Amino acid sequence: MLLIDCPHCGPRDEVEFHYGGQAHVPYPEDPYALTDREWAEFLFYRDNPRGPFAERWQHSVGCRKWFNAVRDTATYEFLEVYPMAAPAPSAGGGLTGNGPVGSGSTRSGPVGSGSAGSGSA
Amino acid sequence: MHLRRSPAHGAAAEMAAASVAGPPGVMLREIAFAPQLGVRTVPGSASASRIERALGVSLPSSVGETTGDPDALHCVWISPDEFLTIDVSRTQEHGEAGAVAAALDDDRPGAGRVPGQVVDLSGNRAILELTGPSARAVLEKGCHVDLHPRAFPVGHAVSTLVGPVPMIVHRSHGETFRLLPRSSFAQYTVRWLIDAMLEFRTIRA
Amino acid sequence: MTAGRVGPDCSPGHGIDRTAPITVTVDGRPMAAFAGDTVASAHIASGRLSCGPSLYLSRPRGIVAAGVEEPNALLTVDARTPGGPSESMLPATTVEAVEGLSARWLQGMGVLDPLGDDAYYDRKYVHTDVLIVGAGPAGIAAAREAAKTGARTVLVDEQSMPGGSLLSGRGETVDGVDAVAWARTALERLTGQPDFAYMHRTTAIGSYDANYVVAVERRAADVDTPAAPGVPRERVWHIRAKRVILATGAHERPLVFADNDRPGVMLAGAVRTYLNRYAVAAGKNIILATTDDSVYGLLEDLHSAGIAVPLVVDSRPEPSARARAALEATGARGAFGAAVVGTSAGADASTEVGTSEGVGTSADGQADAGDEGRVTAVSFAPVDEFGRPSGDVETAAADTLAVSGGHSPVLHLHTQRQGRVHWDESLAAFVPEAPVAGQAVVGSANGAVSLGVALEQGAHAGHSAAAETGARGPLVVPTASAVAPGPVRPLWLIAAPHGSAAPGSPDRDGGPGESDLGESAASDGRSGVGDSRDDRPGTSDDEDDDAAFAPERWSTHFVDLQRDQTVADVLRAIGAGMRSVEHIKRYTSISTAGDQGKTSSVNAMGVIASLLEDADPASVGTSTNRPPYTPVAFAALAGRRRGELYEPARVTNIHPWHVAHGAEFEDVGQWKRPRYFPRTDEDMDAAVLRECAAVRTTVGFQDVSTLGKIEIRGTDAPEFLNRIYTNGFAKLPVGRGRYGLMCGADGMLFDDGVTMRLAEDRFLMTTTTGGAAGVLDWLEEWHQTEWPHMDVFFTSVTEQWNTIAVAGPRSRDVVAKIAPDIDVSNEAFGFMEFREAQLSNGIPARICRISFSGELAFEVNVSAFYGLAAWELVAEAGEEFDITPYGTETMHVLRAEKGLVIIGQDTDGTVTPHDAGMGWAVSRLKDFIGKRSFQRADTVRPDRKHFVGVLPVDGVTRLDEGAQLIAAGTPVTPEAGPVPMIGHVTSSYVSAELGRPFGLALVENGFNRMGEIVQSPVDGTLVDVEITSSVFIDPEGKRRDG
Amino acid sequence: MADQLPEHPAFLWRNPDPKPSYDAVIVGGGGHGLATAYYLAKNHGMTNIAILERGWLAGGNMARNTTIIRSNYLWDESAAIYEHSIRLWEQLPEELDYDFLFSQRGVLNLAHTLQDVRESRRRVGANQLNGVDAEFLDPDQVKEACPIINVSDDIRYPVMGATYQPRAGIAKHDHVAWAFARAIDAMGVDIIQNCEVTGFIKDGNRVVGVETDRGRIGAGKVGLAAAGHSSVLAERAGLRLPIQSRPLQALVSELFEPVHPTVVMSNHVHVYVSQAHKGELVLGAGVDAYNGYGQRGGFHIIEDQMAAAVELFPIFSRAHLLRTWGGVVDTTFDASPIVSPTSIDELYVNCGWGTGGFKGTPGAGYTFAHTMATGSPHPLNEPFLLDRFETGHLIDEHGAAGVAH
Ligand SMILES: Cc1cc2nc3c(=O)[nH]c(=O)nc-3n(C[C@H](O)[C@H](O)[C@H](O)COP(=O)(O)OP(=O)(O)OC[C@H]3O[C@@H](n4cnc5c(N)ncnc54)[C@H](O)[C@@H]3O)c2cc1C
Ligand SMILES: NC(=O)c1ccc[n+]([C@@H]2O[C@H](COP(=O)([O-])OP(=O)(O)OC[C@H]3O[C@@H](n4cnc5c(N)ncnc54)[C@H](O)[C@@H]3O)[C@@H](O)[C@H]2O)c1
Ligand SMILES: Cc1cc2nc3c(=O)[nH]c(=O)nc-3n(C[C@H](O)[C@H](O)[C@H](O)COP(=O)(O)O)c2cc1C
Ligand SMILES: [Zn+2]
Repeated sequence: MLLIDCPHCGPRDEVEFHYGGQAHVPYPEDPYALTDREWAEFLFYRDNPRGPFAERWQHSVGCRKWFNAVRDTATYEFLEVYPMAAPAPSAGGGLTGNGPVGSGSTRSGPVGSGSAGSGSA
Repeated sequence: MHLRRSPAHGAAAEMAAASVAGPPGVMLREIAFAPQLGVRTVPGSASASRIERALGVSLPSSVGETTGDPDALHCVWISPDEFLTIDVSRTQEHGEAGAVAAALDDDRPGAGRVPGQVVDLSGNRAILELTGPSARAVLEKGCHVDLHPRAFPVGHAVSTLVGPVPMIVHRSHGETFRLLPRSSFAQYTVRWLIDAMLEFRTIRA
Repeated sequence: MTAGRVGPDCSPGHGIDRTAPITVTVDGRPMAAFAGDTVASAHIASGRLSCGPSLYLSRPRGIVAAGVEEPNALLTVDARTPGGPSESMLPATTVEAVEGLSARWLQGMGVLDPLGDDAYYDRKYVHTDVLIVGAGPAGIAAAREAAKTGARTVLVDEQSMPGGSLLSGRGETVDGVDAVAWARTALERLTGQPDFAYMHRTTAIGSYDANYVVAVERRAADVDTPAAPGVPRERVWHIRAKRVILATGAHERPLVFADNDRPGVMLAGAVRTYLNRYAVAAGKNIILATTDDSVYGLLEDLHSAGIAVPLVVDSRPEPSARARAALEATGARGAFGAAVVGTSAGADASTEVGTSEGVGTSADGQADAGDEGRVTAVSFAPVDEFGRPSGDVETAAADTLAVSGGHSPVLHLHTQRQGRVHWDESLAAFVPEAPVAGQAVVGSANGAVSLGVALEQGAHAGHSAAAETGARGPLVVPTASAVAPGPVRPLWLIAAPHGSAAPGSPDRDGGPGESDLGESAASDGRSGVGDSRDDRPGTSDDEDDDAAFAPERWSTHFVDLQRDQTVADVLRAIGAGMRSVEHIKRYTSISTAGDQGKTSSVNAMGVIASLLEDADPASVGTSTNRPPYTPVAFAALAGRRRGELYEPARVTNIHPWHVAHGAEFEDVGQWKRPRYFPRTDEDMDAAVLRECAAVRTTVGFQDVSTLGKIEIRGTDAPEFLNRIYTNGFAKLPVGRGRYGLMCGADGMLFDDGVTMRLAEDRFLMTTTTGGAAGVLDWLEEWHQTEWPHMDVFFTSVTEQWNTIAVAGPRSRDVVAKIAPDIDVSNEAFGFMEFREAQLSNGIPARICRISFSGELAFEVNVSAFYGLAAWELVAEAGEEFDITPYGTETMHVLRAEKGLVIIGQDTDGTVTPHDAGMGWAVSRLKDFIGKRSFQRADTVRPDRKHFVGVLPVDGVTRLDEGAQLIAAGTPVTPEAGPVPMIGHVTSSYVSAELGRPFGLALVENGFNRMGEIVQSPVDGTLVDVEITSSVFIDPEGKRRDG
Repeated sequence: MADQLPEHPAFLWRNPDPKPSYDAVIVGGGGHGLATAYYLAKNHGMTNIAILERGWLAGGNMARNTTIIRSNYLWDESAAIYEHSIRLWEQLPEELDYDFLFSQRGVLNLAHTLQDVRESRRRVGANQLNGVDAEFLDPDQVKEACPIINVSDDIRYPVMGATYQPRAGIAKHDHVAWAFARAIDAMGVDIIQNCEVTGFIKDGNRVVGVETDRGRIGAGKVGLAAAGHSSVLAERAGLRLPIQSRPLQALVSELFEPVHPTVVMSNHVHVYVSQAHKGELVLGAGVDAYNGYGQRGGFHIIEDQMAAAVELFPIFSRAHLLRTWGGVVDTTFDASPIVSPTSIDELYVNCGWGTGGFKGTPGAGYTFAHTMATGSPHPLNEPFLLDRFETGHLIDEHGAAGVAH
């Protein structure tokens, strides 16, 4: 049960939140200027690092606000939590990989916002 | 009046029967038909001050905070731009949101329309009241938020989960918690609470 | 002196109440016990040690331990309440004895009771400043220091009473008073404090991120009393702590020698616990075997209880000061630099030696019926500097062999949080490398071997933990007489006394070491199978070695008693090529049983290291501790999530009416929606036909309150909706509504609904029932994360309104009656318009002209308080038109006749608006979410699956929803390879209006197949199906206006 | 007295040091890497190959999965590859001469809502036409197939039916890995453990070797079969994959005498369960919500799973939870795998099997070996290339994979 420090409500248990995948992935300025490959990148390709990862969370049963966090995907430790509008912290180094870094204008692909269902086996 | 049905309507008798008086008591009842307004605005903005003027109560400024009178009109912080006002001293009337909403649409010269939203939500959430020395213990069976008086003093309110149900939990008085689930969850919430209260009935017996 | 219960003069009996005698029964044999006993202590008190035989080898086994680490003694405890379930796989050492309890020994495998479990279980979420796990001296000292500062403090301990290892000892003092009394008093004092809680019988089973500890509390000693209603049998605590202190103690390890599994071979600490806590002597003639100083307290205690201890076998070459003193005081013989090399059982052995009659052997020397195979004699021999037996083997009679192979700190909760451990050579134990952030590990768990150090560590940790949460108080460290512990000399593997070399000795050439493997691999990287087979231990050119590693010589050296695995099994795994402890664990199953290796895992590492000639157990790697620390019943974890509380059922305010009128319900998301309203003797088909006919010919009404409703306000609201919906909303006139489609960014349909414009800057959006929450989230997500500058707010009003659909040719009459103020004529009240109205009974309402059936229809929205009253009003007003309530099934049929999609039924996340035949609702002019995806190669394919109608040609067959479709003439021979499918039926009904079954389908290139006959395999035959338009009735839409 | 599992062979594999170069290197010694090596050797005659495994062999998801094997997938492309896989499973015990306890005890996928029923019937229909054994059972038939299921209709989500695939079942995961390992070792493949690939050596756009923590190893071809870690590896080659790695948990009970004759899966209440050969109940549940490589997840997921298990199987009430653990699963947007060449020459990926790749082990190995050996996909994995994300021709198996629409 992660403890997630909502920038508005303070630390709350993971069950109150909704995960939104990689942060800082803006909706393309002009989708029609993109090749199918580039559009596919926007839709389906997200960074997936082992280590610090800038990602989006929504405090879904609390204030319903989206915010960003840098979390270590190996240790699960939250390194930073910051509002949607703030730029990616430099602290994480290569944390956003080759994803486009926007000015707080972010967008998750369907992967990020897909609900976690049951394992299938 | 007889036309109205509150969300926990059918459960009143069960709630009364499940209630336990005296230490380690806990009682459950519904507060029916209280007017509730959903308010969307950013405190400090022109919209907010118009709303505050129209409401007659200021908007809380941070998580947990409530303003106003818990026994009459009060306002719960939900998010930096979302609030819920509740007046437990009255019964909702038609057009409940009208006057306050109108403040946003003010078309008098020099006023003008401002952003924001005010909506009548009186039927949207049930208001259940859990009272007594064991009220906190009952809620702790499903509430992830710290309810210790140091962390959750009188007047504190948050949106969280109780069991599987999202709701607002408001400590209106020392041993009194108001629970505001969406109306469709009222029946389940009542069942859940009655079940959680069973232990205290047993202890007394 | 007899084995069994001893008197108060011989034992403090810290844990039992001699004034409260009870009787428990095991395998039908009644045993006298006292309150405070466990079934294990009662069993030993009754003169026996034996439990069920071993899992696979059926070897006789006895009780080994006195706590959760017990590997052998597993019970099924019979139901305590009539009709209740039994519970299996409970260690006898943890089952508290209560009056009337009846249990049976198991052979390592449980039996599930088919009765299920009606007992009550629940859960608590609590927060604390400081959580301390373990109420031994270290934990109590920590709790004292933390609690006195006023910091919120919780102390949990799995045992029924505080004191931890203190209960096993005697004569120790803390701050000058008896240590057990000190523990009790300390807790009594704390218990008065408002923010302190001591929870006994509470096991911390798992430690999770950010100091989230899950603990299971067992309510009472009684494993299954008829609990009063609402009082849980077990309660699962979810504890979020600012600071965690682990004072979980240590588990003693057995020794690995031949026949080390006989009944009577017990952990020395357990023998001591039975003696001092339960006043039970495990035997009459007890030999001790050890690798450190820890058994000498036991020696003294046994001696003063009058129990014979002829011999202590100690691996260390020289007696420590402690050992010397104890041996002198008790007169026991000390064999130093020696190890036990085997045990034997039976009359022959017991005749050999013996000042005393063996216990478990009756006076005539015959084994007691209950204790077959019990130890009667112990063989021991000197060991050389490598731990190999090297000298004459001596044999001594004993009925009990109390062994101590060292202590393993209990670090499960530490490592579950990825806390590191390292091998401490001087302790021969894994100890924490450093505590996890926000935690401390103290006492034996942290390698403290003396009471004084444990107290000191505990007190300091409690003090600083509180201080770190902002609570301060003076630090007081309890004192105890300090005894400097002597050295430790671990023994991992003790060869049987055949006079041959022990494994692991460095002077042995060609052994199975890693270095040899490295060499052979390096010299010939592609060495064949044959070569590496030689790397197996036991195969080398040294004949002695061969013999030394012959598996049969190691087949009674048990490493894991519960899984019946021996050194021979480990040898075999290594021989197979396995080097990692993880592989050997899985090959042998060592440490995977109910005890999860509490007594076996470090020994297994030691054995592996010895066989591989590694220096210490750490070099073979540790295996992972996983929650739970001790097993937990599924039902306890399910808690109150059973039956009607399993998951919320959401209902509308009108629900009671539906129930009263016999509705059958359908689950839609969490909602309960009426599916149909059968009359007496009607089945679903009949009811639905009747309901459909009512709507098509007169009037019906449905509770559609569950549809999502979102109120939207803002100057940018029109533009926002334009981006969200595939069709345009900016130009929608005030006072009107429009049907809209939503797609994901991938261009696939995910929701639909009608949105009405209430004012220039206000809209009311409706969504599907199941999609309501998702759509609100979708709007918020795009607004907050992508377009925060837009002036628009969203508020869910789903539950603020109850909505009643009134549909059918006579719906206008009904609405006219209930809303006399408004002109409901077609001219005055157009399709997709709405009116504010007051109902005839005074209820304010908003009435819309919306149709999901193709018929003239209205939706009446009232504030939820009035939902039921409005519904009853409609019912009453409609009576003269024979108004009929209908459910979702009828609604589905009606809309299907009109060819309207149900998102999620007729679509599956792979359907675009064009595929669904709704290209008309896709704007060419503006951009919207998903539009770009329509340009992808796969979405521009002309032969995608299209939404069409299907009519079974025979006019009578109703296809299954989900039925597949194939082109006519396709041979159906799946044996010969996949049969190409062209689509499937998404919806299928019998239509009252059409007088026949019909359906909807997604069919490859369907729009270009109109009139084509395709086939559907139904129960082994092929049914001809015609592809048609999806609109079956009133294609011109004339009925809509009545 | 309980029966012990069949004894393992006395010899499994060598522990060689890496050679300077191989014709092909497979990164990842899980089931898929092992099976790939096997079919490279068996079908394509390539034996001068190595498997590089950073930890202990098959210690990743292969060690952690609930071992369910079935092929009753919805779409033709999936049914084809998974059914091929089952057919390989059916012959492997003999072919590998290893009794890895492949037990075709059948799998029930429960339906709890009307929509579940529709989807189940759709899937059964498709399966039958695709040559996959499948039938739809009503609640009484469900009860017959698995008598311990609660099919009463007064529970919150009553069982409304189920799909049943009789040829589906389970196998003992570790033994499967060891069976492959023994076979490839005997064929001369080097299994190199404790050897982490840290980078790729390229000549222009062609991969020619890998960097490892045990030095550089040359390779004519490199195949990634690193499951949960594919993205991390691919990034080192400058390649981005449409994969998100998530924790998936599972658990076992203590040993109990056999009560559960088949395999039961319920997507709706999120639990699946079988009883393994030794006697432990093996249960799996939902994926944790966030990306994570920690091989662990939250306890609330376990509790949800326990609640669902007890609702469906009252007999499990007093079964004891013995151990919980997690793996790292590589999820894709359409819940279908990727078995594909990449934009880098001679670098191939096999990933995205998510929560269901154990059953695909032989099928993945078979097709991936073909792809690596020939440079182009086998018809069975043709639909599972990376380009589908570009064209939009996804194979959306969320229904079958368990994410409800
Ligand atoms: C809890 C759980 C339950 C599951 N249940 C089922 C089920 O019932 N049925 C089913 O079909 N599937 C199931 N799965 C999915 C299945 O386990 C996986 O899809 C499958 O195991 C993946 O293939 P693999 O065996 O090759 O992966 P893995 O065993 O994970 O192999 C990948 C290997 O790559 C190694 N590696 C990673 N990085 C490097 C590097 N840099 N260098 C060298 N080596 C590296 C890893 O150490 C690992 O050993 C389940 C998964 C989990 C976690
Ligand atoms: N090597 C040795 O010589 C040796 C060995 C053992 C004990 N000791 C002595 O033992 C004492 C150590 O005291 P201590 O306080 O560190 O340990 P302790 O063993 O006295 O107390 C630990 C307590 O924690 C409980 N516990 C363990 N795990 C738990 C869990 N997950 N949940 C709930 N309860 C749990 C145990 O049941 C026990 O009551 C000292 O006096 C020391 O000298 C010495
Ligand atoms: C099908 C299956 C059955 C298992 N049975 C047991 C078992 O009986 N006892 C046990 O301790 N672990 C069992 N495990 C779990 C493993 O011990 C271990 O937790 C898993 O391989 C993950 O490794 P880790 O926990 O060491 O990270 C089983 C795992 C699987 C996949
Ligand atoms: Zn918040």
